[in-house]
Amino acid sequence: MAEEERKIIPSIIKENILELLKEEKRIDGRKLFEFRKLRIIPGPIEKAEGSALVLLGNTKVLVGVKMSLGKPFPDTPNEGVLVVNAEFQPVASPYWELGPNEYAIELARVVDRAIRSSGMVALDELVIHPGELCWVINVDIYPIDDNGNLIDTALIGAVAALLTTRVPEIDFSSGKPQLKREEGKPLPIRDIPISCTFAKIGEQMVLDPNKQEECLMSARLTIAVNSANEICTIQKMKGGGFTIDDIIRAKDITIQKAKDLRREIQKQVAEKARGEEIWKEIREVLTS
Amino acid sequence: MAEEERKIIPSIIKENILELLKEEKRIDGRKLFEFRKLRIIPGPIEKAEGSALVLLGNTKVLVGVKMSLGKPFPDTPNEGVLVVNAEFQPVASPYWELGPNEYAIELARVVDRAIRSSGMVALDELVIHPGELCWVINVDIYPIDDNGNLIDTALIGAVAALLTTRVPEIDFSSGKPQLKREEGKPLPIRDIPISCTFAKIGEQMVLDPNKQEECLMSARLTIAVNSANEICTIQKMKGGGFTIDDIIRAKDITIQKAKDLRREIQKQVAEKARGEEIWKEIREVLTS
Amino acid sequence: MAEEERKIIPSIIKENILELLKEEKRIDGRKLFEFRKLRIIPGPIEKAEGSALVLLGNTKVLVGVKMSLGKPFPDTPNEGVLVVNAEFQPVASPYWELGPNEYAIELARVVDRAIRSSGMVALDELVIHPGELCWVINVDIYPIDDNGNLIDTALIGAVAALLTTRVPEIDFSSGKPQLKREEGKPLPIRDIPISCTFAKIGEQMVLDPNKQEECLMSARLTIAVNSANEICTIQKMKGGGFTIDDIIRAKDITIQKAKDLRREIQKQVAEKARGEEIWKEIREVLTS
Amino acid sequence: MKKGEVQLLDEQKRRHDGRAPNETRPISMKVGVLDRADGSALVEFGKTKVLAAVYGPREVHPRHLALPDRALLRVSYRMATFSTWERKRPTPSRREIELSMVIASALEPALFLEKYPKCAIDVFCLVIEADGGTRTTAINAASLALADAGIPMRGLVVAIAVGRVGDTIIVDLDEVEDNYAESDMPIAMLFPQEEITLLQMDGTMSPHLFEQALETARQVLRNVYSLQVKALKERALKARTKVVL
Amino acid sequence: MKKGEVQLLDEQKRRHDGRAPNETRPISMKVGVLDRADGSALVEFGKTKVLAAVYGPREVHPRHLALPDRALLRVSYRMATFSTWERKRPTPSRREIELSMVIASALEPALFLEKYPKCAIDVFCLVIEADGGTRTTAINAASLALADAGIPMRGLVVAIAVGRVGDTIIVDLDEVEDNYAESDMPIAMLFPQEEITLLQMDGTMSPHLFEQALETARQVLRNVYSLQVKALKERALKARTKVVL
Amino acid sequence: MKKGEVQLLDEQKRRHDGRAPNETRPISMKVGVLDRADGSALVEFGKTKVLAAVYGPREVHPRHLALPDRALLRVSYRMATFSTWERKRPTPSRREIELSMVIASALEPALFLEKYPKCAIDVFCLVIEADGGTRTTAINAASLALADAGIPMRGLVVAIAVGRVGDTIIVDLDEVEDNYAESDMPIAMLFPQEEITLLQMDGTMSPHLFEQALETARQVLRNVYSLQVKALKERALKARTKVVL
Repeated sequence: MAEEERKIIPSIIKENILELLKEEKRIDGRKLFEFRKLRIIPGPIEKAEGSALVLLGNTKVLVGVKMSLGKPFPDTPNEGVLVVNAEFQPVASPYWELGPNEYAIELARVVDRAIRSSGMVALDELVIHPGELCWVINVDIYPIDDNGNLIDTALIGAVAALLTTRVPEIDFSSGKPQLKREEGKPLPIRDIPISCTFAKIGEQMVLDPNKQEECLMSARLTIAVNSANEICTIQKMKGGGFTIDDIIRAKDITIQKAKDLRREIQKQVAEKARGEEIWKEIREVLTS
Repeated sequence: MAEEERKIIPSIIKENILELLKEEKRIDGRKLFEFRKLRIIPGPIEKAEGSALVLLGNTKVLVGVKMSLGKPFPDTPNEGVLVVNAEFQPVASPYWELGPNEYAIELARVVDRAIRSSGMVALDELVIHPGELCWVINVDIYPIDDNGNLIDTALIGAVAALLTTRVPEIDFSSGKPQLKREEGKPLPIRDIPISCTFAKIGEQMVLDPNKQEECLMSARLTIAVNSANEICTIQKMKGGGFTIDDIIRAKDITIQKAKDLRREIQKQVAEKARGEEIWKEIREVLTS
Repeated sequence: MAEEERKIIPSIIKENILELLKEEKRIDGRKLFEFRKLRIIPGPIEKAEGSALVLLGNTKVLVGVKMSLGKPFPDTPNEGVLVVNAEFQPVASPYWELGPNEYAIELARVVDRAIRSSGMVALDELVIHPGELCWVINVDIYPIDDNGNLIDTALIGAVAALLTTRVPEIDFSSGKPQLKREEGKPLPIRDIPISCTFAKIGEQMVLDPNKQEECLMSARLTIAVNSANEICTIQKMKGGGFTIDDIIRAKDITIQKAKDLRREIQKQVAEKARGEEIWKEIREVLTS
Repeated sequence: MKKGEVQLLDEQKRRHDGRAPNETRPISMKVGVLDRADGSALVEFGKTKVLAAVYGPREVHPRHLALPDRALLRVSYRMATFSTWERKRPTPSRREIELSMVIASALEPALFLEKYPKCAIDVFCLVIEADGGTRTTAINAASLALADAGIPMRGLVVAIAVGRVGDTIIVDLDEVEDNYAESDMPIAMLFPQEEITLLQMDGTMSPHLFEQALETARQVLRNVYSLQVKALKERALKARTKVVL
Repeated sequence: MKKGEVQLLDEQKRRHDGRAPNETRPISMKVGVLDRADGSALVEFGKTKVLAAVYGPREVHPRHLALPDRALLRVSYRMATFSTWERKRPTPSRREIELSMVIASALEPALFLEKYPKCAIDVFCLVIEADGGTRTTAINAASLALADAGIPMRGLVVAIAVGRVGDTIIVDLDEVEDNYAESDMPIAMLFPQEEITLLQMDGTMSPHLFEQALETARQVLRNVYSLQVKALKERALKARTKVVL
Repeated sequence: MKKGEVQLLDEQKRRHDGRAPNETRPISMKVGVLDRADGSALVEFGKTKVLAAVYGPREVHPRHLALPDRALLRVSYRMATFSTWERKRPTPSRREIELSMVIASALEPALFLEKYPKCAIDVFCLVIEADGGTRTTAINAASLALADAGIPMRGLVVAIAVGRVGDTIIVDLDEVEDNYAESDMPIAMLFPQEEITLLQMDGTMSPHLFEQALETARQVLRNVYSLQVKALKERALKARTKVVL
């Protein structure tokens, strides 16, 4: 969140939010530890091997996965390569500018760590010739409407896009390996990481902060867990602190929320529409 | 043209230009659809395989062509590579700054399209080993005095430089292919594109606008044609519009002007001086 | 030195410096052509093949040398590659900013020329397969406290780091050449260049200017000599001039100073401490 | 394979996807699709999908870029990395930089920039999927987003590409046609004035066919214009409904 | 080789360099090591060495970056090219950019930024040698350099990494442990408040061990805090000695 | 091939192109060659050709770069991509950045920067063809362009390279000599004061030859100075003629 954005909240709303929080209520009617409504539209981008549009409340993120052939990293000759990148295009927020953005780097690195630490993608199955040729998975995250909590939305988006990803067949006939554009087999998936992001506002903590809450938060904490309920990524940011008790509480809530959220993602991804139907859904969802 | 440059015209001159245009006259005495005087000095740069200094009135552009060996693009394994680039060095204008410039990118891309669409250079004759080794032609455009209509001047410069270009002999004896610096055979040329750039000022259109006219124009239109009088490139720019009739008129004038201009370029390039004589001409031309 | 830095001197100190110089005295008690105290701590960076921390008075520079394998330059197939680079990190000065810095480029290039022109490193002994594989020597200069005369301090640092540099053994067993991390044999050294930097302040010249003197100097002159007392690098900078007599005098002083300074560097490098002792010395030196 | 080497029309002048020469792909236009932008639109021509967001008139940062006598119109056209078969590198290409300028010059005639001195009007176009005609799709999206932002306009800017296969003029080229047709001419017009605000061309076209292409474009653009008007009405209706509720 | 594939603990739970699980490497902290900086420190955890310099509160350039209601805290974390086995390229990596932000967010709770509107406080951390734990070492160095610069602080920010090898929590991981331990959790606390100001984690850890790791970190950080206090006292003593002389 | 390995002087001390050791290449100096620049010059030393343009004194953008007490002198030295046998990449090299600074420091002693506080004087040198001695040719061109711009000057800055082949001092080295001579020493002097404003050296030179080289340079520079004066007179004459007509 850009520094200037902190100022956008009228003080009357600010007071209102703080008052409500004292009674453990939130301005949009949610409970302290309740996510906004999640809607996933899997597979909208035909030219991407995997993709998903995710709406968490009014926060919208589009994620695409491109599969290509490359060289393994020298220190992991027996693994494919996974690269997570986020582009903060100003379509998503009046406070963003064109060009590289350090917040985009942080977002991408946190999503990357959650995917990697959970062992989500079986990278060891994505080597073709050890040390020479492997799959390169580019996960590109484009927020398109920033209404708070981009991290959780982006991780859901990345997870959903990876779940829809197909590994193309390779045609070696010409000497040079070429990708076939027809559908391939699914990407080998071993786990699904789920993150919960908490905002500290005054003495309270809330889950899945909206933009107004982000403007008031003194500190931010993201915890991700794998399906064995092991913690696999943590990221604390912003200029305030947490007590050890805050952290343990956040960890407990994360574990409690993760199971349902993981199931919800799997369900919505499985209900993938086909072709033109996908875009019909998108048009509806974006204008409703 | 940089935005600030619009302001340089004193309003008395502005009024004058507009008044004259109502009577179909121009401030420098030209007719509405008349080019400024063209002077081409071919071959000034000994270390470039091709080069030309072009003066269109007071607008001066220096173009150099460097030939080197490289790899064909994957999608055109049977063609050489042509790269057009423009560098806007501040020698040419008080309004230009060091560093990349979006106007330079536009200029280069329009010149590139005109050369490419006209099929000027026989790129298919410039492959040495299909998919492996080919000629790379770098056409670098350096405006040195911006007095208006850089596009037409730059295209003439690029065309003239390509017409003077020699393809060096290759020495394969050392295993690695090396270029010999002696004169080689001419670059295979199939056509010569000619562009005409029009400025819309008030309700009038003029050909080959000078700098003062550029400062007043609401819109700019460039049309290029090949020697079969087919249109091969169009580019409209600046914040105003054209009627369909404007466009058709501009197309007709372009076809009418192109033949003479093409002949003039060929004539001046053919009259290439030798060695020290070239620079004697340049000194004269630049100080007269 | 950044332009704004000129202003940091209170005018009373400025007057004082100028008055003293008239009597051939300096504000820190030195003679006109006297270096500040030199302290070299060789070998502090275990992961670098060579390194040195150098203090010239309060000016502190850290230099590291990394050895890696690469390709010779096409025009010198029988030589290793030497690359000198300087990073101006803002730890060293309140007037430096993050990012590329033209003063850092100048510093690196002068140090590079002195090392190269003196023939210090036997680059011809650092080729493994001519034209194919050679040693690449990266000399990276990090000023950490800029109290004047970075050039001489950096050259001493680079020389000392190169004198401590070990060439690792290469393990060809895996097909791909790999470096062994154990100590190797010393880098082949043929000479040691020494530079003297002079500041012109008013009509006087002083050797090894401190920061206050640099703020008052109108011009700067660096002369480097090899061990045969041949001049091997000169660099004049800043907006004033020198008379021919100034230059000849500076040359004579450089030759006179170089011998002792070269011996001093060799002596201090030879007295290299081991392991933990090195850092004990550094802690002492930095806090005394 | 090069221009002209693929058969793009069959004997019945049907195109490779079954369209008639002057038939566009299915077009969808949705206005007001984003929450944070002042104005926004999602426009689709077949598989080509572009999202546009508009901000402004607003303050210019850094200040010295502001113009004393009118608003600064800043346009960016960018392709998502996954919008093409080969992943696009995220750093803007020379093509993206040029098209940003060209699109700005297509939109400017519709705006009263002189009414907002020292301000900026910012238009961001993001190509989500690219299947030919991305710049014209972006112009349609930008025009709608500007209107959605409530910025006063002289008219709407409507765009389409026309091209040539042999002697036949085709409209709304898709990616295959973009690559193999003998020419490609994107064109934008301000409506209802029917003033040309963008015109580019690649490939070759005879003077005669060129005039025919301009006329064909004008006919098609009139339809596209009515789609823009319809999309804005839908949006207004929905907005009113929301207010009533 | 991957996480978990190297034996990091022997049967006696000794680590590869002989340390006990909850034992840090030798720590050295020196304050006031640079002349031009307003505050500076050199902190070493074993072979990991970080130099920090602080400037400010001072004017912000360019001016438009200044905040009207508080100081701008700018932190840079950079690794020297020769600090690693493979030479690091001097252009900042994405990792360096992220860690600069994370370190800023670790230091900020200690500062009264609201007292210095329109100013900047600049913290520069240079990793001289990297052998694991560079971000936590940098935070310790930055905390001391801020105090050395005389900038009023709510407390000191103290940092350490804890990690997991099997079911054992280890503290202050070196490079080998960084690479092969099952998890790595850098943590910073503001002392004496014991508020967590940085927390990150890679790898995996069960909820139970996680709580144990937090508690272990707290114990170790109390010691590191006392070392920071001692280093500042040493510095004050020396400064006073200098004045007296 | 390396320094010293090519025979650059024959038995009669003739150079590879037939010149005597202290003979320059043919020199041409033309002033006022560009229309838009405030001052301009084209200077040629043999095949080395440099164009210089000067603007100012003028306003500084961005404003915060302006100096309160004097003009900012900004110099850029750039080589055209086609000026060398191998195409030069257009991004400025480290060499170009250093030489821009060095040339600025050669020109500054000729200028009264203190007379134009808060202004900029901008000097742009473009090497059109490079055949040795580009920085000295650029300085001659810049000096003339400054004078042509009507900027008050203490004198003219005149430049030449001298070098060593064995024990012989040669002047105005061309590219071959640049590559193979044992040393290369570009030098600039302010005339008529004969103050040295640029001095650099590569290669090796004994102290004795060094003094001889300085003296040789001084003699040659006196001639080059007279050529600069002549070029300015020619320009003045032409300007006057134009006015009369």
